[in-house]
Amino acid sequence: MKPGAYRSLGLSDQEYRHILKILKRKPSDTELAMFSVEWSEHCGYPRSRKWLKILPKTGKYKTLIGEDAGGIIVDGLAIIFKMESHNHPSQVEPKQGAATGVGGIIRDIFTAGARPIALLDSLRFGPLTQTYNKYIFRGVIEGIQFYGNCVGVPTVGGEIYFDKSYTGNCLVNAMCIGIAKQTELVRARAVGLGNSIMYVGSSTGRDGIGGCSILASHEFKEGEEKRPTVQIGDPFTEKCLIEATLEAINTGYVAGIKDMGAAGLTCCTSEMASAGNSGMDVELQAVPRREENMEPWELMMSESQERMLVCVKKGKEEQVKKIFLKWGLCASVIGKVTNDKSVTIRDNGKIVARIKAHSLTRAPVYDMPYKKPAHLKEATKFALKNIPEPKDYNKALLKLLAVPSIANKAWVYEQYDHMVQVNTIVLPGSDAAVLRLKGTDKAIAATTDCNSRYCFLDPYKGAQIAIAEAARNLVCSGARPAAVTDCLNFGNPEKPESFWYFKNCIEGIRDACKSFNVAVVSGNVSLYNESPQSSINPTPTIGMIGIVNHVDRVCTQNFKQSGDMVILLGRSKEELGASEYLAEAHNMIKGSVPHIDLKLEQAVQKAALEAIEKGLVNSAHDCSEGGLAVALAECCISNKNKIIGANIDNLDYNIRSDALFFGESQSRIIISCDKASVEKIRKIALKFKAPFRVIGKTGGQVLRILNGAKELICLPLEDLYEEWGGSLKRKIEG
Amino acid sequence: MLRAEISITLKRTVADPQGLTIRHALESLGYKGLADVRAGKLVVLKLNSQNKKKAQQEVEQMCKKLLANPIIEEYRFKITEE
Amino acid sequence: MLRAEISITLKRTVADPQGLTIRHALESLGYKGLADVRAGKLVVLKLNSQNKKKAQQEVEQMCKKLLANPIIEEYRFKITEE
Amino acid sequence: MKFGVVVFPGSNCDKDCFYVIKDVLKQPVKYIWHQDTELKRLDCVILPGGFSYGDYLRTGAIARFSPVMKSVAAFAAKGGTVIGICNGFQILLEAGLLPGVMLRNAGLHFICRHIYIKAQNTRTRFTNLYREGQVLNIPIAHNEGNYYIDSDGLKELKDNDQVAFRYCSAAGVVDGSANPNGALDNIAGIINKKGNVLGMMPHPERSSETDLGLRDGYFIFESIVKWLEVKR
Ligand SMILES: Nc1ncnc2c1ncn2[C@@H]1O[C@H](COP(=O)(O)OP(=O)(O)O)[C@@H](O)[C@H]1O
Ligand SMILES: [Mg+2]
Repeated sequence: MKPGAYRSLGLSDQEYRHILKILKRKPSDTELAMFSVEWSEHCGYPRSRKWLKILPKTGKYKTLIGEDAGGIIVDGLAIIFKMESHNHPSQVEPKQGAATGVGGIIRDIFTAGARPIALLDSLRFGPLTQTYNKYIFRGVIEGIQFYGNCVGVPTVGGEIYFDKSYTGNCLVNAMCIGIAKQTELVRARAVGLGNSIMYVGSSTGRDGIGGCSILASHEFKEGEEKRPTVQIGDPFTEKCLIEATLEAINTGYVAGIKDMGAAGLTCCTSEMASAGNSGMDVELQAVPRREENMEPWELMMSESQERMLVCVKKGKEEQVKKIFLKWGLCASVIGKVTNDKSVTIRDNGKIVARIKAHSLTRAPVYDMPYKKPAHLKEATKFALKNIPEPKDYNKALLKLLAVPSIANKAWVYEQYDHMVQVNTIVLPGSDAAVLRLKGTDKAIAATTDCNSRYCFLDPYKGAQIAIAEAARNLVCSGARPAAVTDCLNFGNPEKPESFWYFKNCIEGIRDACKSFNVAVVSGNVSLYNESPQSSINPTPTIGMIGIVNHVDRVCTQNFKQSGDMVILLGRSKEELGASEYLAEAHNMIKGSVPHIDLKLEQAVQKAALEAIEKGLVNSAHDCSEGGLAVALAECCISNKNKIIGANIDNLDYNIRSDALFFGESQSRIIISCDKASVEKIRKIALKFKAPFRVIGKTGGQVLRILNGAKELICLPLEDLYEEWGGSLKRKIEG
Repeated sequence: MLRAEISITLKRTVADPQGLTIRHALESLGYKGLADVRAGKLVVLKLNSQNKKKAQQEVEQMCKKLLANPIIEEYRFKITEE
Repeated sequence: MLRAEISITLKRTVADPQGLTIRHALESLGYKGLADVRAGKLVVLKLNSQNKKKAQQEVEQMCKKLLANPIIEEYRFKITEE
Repeated sequence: MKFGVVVFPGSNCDKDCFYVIKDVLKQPVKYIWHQDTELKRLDCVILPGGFSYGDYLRTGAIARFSPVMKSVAAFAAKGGTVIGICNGFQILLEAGLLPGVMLRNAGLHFICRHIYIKAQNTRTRFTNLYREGQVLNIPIAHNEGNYYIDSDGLKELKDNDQVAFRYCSAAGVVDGSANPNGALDNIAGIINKKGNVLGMMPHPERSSETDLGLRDGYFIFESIVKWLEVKR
């Protein structure tokens, strides 16, 4: 490498001086490369770590915080989960970028010894009106289905939003959930002096060299020259790697194991040694490779996919190796565990790098300056009185149902195998997916949520709402909110304004999690999400899992039968700020976000959950984007084989009808139940002080909504379904 | 009428899992002496045109814009009279 | 070293929706005058061998046995020195 | 009676089939690694769904050369019961144990959802518990389920009553609008001439427990058990 190369590797002059101080000499090419990736935001979190520390690590369930993923313990069963971003690679090569994102997060789960049982994906794109956004959207979906379907892990949920702030910088956040007996878990550590370090999986090529530091830590400009190579995902090899790894762990001969994700060998060697408080001596000649004459630093930086590093108990190498060979994978002992706390990398015996593991993994921590953006003053200025009410509420509702962010997502999730492993009892299309835990009568519910428009206008409240809504979705499925993973997608942290967003979102997550008493067990940070036009909306994606205590008490969102009573738990306020309706009908991203009162939220959720668990509820659906009217429509039509109308004639709040129908007041759940259950549910609501109101009745072939005595909405279910059900397909294929 | 045969393959530096899998399959069928196997895509166009020169440029454009992603793929094409 | 480039395409008698989709995509990008678009597969082999004749027969077999399905696909290949 | 579930590299419904046979059907079952060739003492061999060898090149094209497939062919030739589900069906086609081929879905998308199929021939060891013409609600999950065979082949299938299942509407109408993937003549599953080998695209193992909604697919497995019992 030429002098000053460290800059092109993303290291600052200051960081370079720091490295000289640590080594007390000039770094070799390999050492420089290793520092550059380990200290990049992607691996070392230098700019975000200080703030990640404030997230609660304990909650109502016993937590496990691992090196890669984290999880909770339920009846001796470990539920491991994590979310990770693959934004920049997906923007560069949508299909392979998304595919390798899925592959990476799956490895984070089974590297802990847990069998992956579900995937979710939280996606954000620019508007589909632009051809290039369409191309990225199609490519990303293609990549997720290509990888997820083949690897045999059901993709059971997720979310998709469209907003112009994501034009030129899409977001692809993938979440994976795995389960294991608590006793089967392994750590990503190199322990046991003299134990062997074994490389397993695919061979190494020059894939994505420097991708980790350069790709993930620099704003991506269209047509930028320093374009990194994107990796190709190989779900077939990953599937074999899952089986081989779990089989190997089962032998008890695996002392530690870690997946080679970002920064491949560098990340694995240094982080495993550091976590094990040990050292490692590795010979690069033993690394299986795909290409000729690769430089040592290339081998250390390569991000070739589907590889793991295993710490194997001394003397058991052959037994472990046999398993990987049986599955058609590479397996090669490349080194030993030492006790000198250093990572020593050799090429033909010659030392090419020797660095204290801790100095690599303990990246410098920067205290980034933050400043409230000036534009917020203007953006939050908003007077409802200046907004004309719609003349035709039917039109307004139909239009809102067709908005891609609200419309039916079946076009996407029907391309995902969401049933393999025969655990999915609530399929995509309801508030949260539910998976049974075979051999128990419990089930897991999972969801991802984040309204980035809220976070843009008020990051603290926006993040709290993301947590509240995720919990609400779980409750509507009959689950108790249990624990959180997050994926923090933000713009360039060197801009005080975008760091202000980062800080406030994290504080919002912290406070909301504390009030729900749920821990953040894992997560991931993606900064520098900027397109040539702008930085993205702050997007702290929340992944939350919940526990259903009795499989047969699971609940879904669609009305089940005519003649049921429709109940609204929660309060509707005169709020239109930050709503989808305001953006759609008035082209305004303005106003203050809906008020969120976490006490009220919990009251509503506790009431709904108890009613569901007592078997009193036939359907439950939360109100989110599009407000009450959209939520009611979804209750009517979201099971296309059984659409059921409703007559909502008892809604007299004295607030404007547009706010009542389309406003996004928080902490509201729509329930349907048999007439006979109404009083029981009322009592439960009373007990928790949750606002309760019978607002109508199911049945008929139309959705009819009155405000006071005025009938404002009356639409045939077919029309509702046509707009909502067909919209996405029309906008993509049409 | 012109016929354009476009071959799209992954760049040398990019892993080709499919090619590798095909290679193993061929080897297990007893075919030795394979130095390399790469898989790719083929697109065959028929163009109502006589102007080979113009076709050259058009097909070049098609590859750049739609058929191949220059970040991972490379393409070659051959245009012949029909 | 020999290089075998094998093109595998669907028989005329078999519908090729992929080719059709590519065609529509190209047309929507404004490319007129497409008489036909067919999509296919490409397999490129490198053989450690000088014996072109033997290679011919081997590759022929590979196609018959594994690479193409005679019910729906047809294949052509070209062997060149490297 | 003993079931065997073959495991190819890339199979991903092997565990599901194993689970349903063992815990729902309550019959003895074992895994068969694709390199094993020992099928003795088995009554029924299941080729499960998934992506054997990643479906690279062509679905089932590589798996059919696995050592176990020679034994499966011999097993079938001796009248042994073989069922291929989804990728298993595709492998049976490539191996020539069933006629025809699978093309990519007409819509060029992977499709995962519940669809309806009609039991065409209920006089087989796989379908004897269904009523003639019974409509089953059952999931599909595939990219290549677009069954194709030339006209002579199709005629032969029909003449020999080899079409086991066809895609249809909830009401049992077999037509284009009920065809999810473009399969010729709405064919969702076929048997061989001797009637001891079944290939089908839908997933009966995903439709075998009330926990997961319907269990319309379960009776395929139970039919096999009943048939074997009667035979004894
Ligand atoms: N925003 C976050 N909140 C909580 N934990 C986080 C967050 N970001 C990263 N972590 C944790 O830091 C560790 C390293 O994260 P990461 O580098 O993304 O994992 P990996 O090494 O698999 O890429 C993991 O345990 C991860 O869960
Ligand atoms: Mg990772």
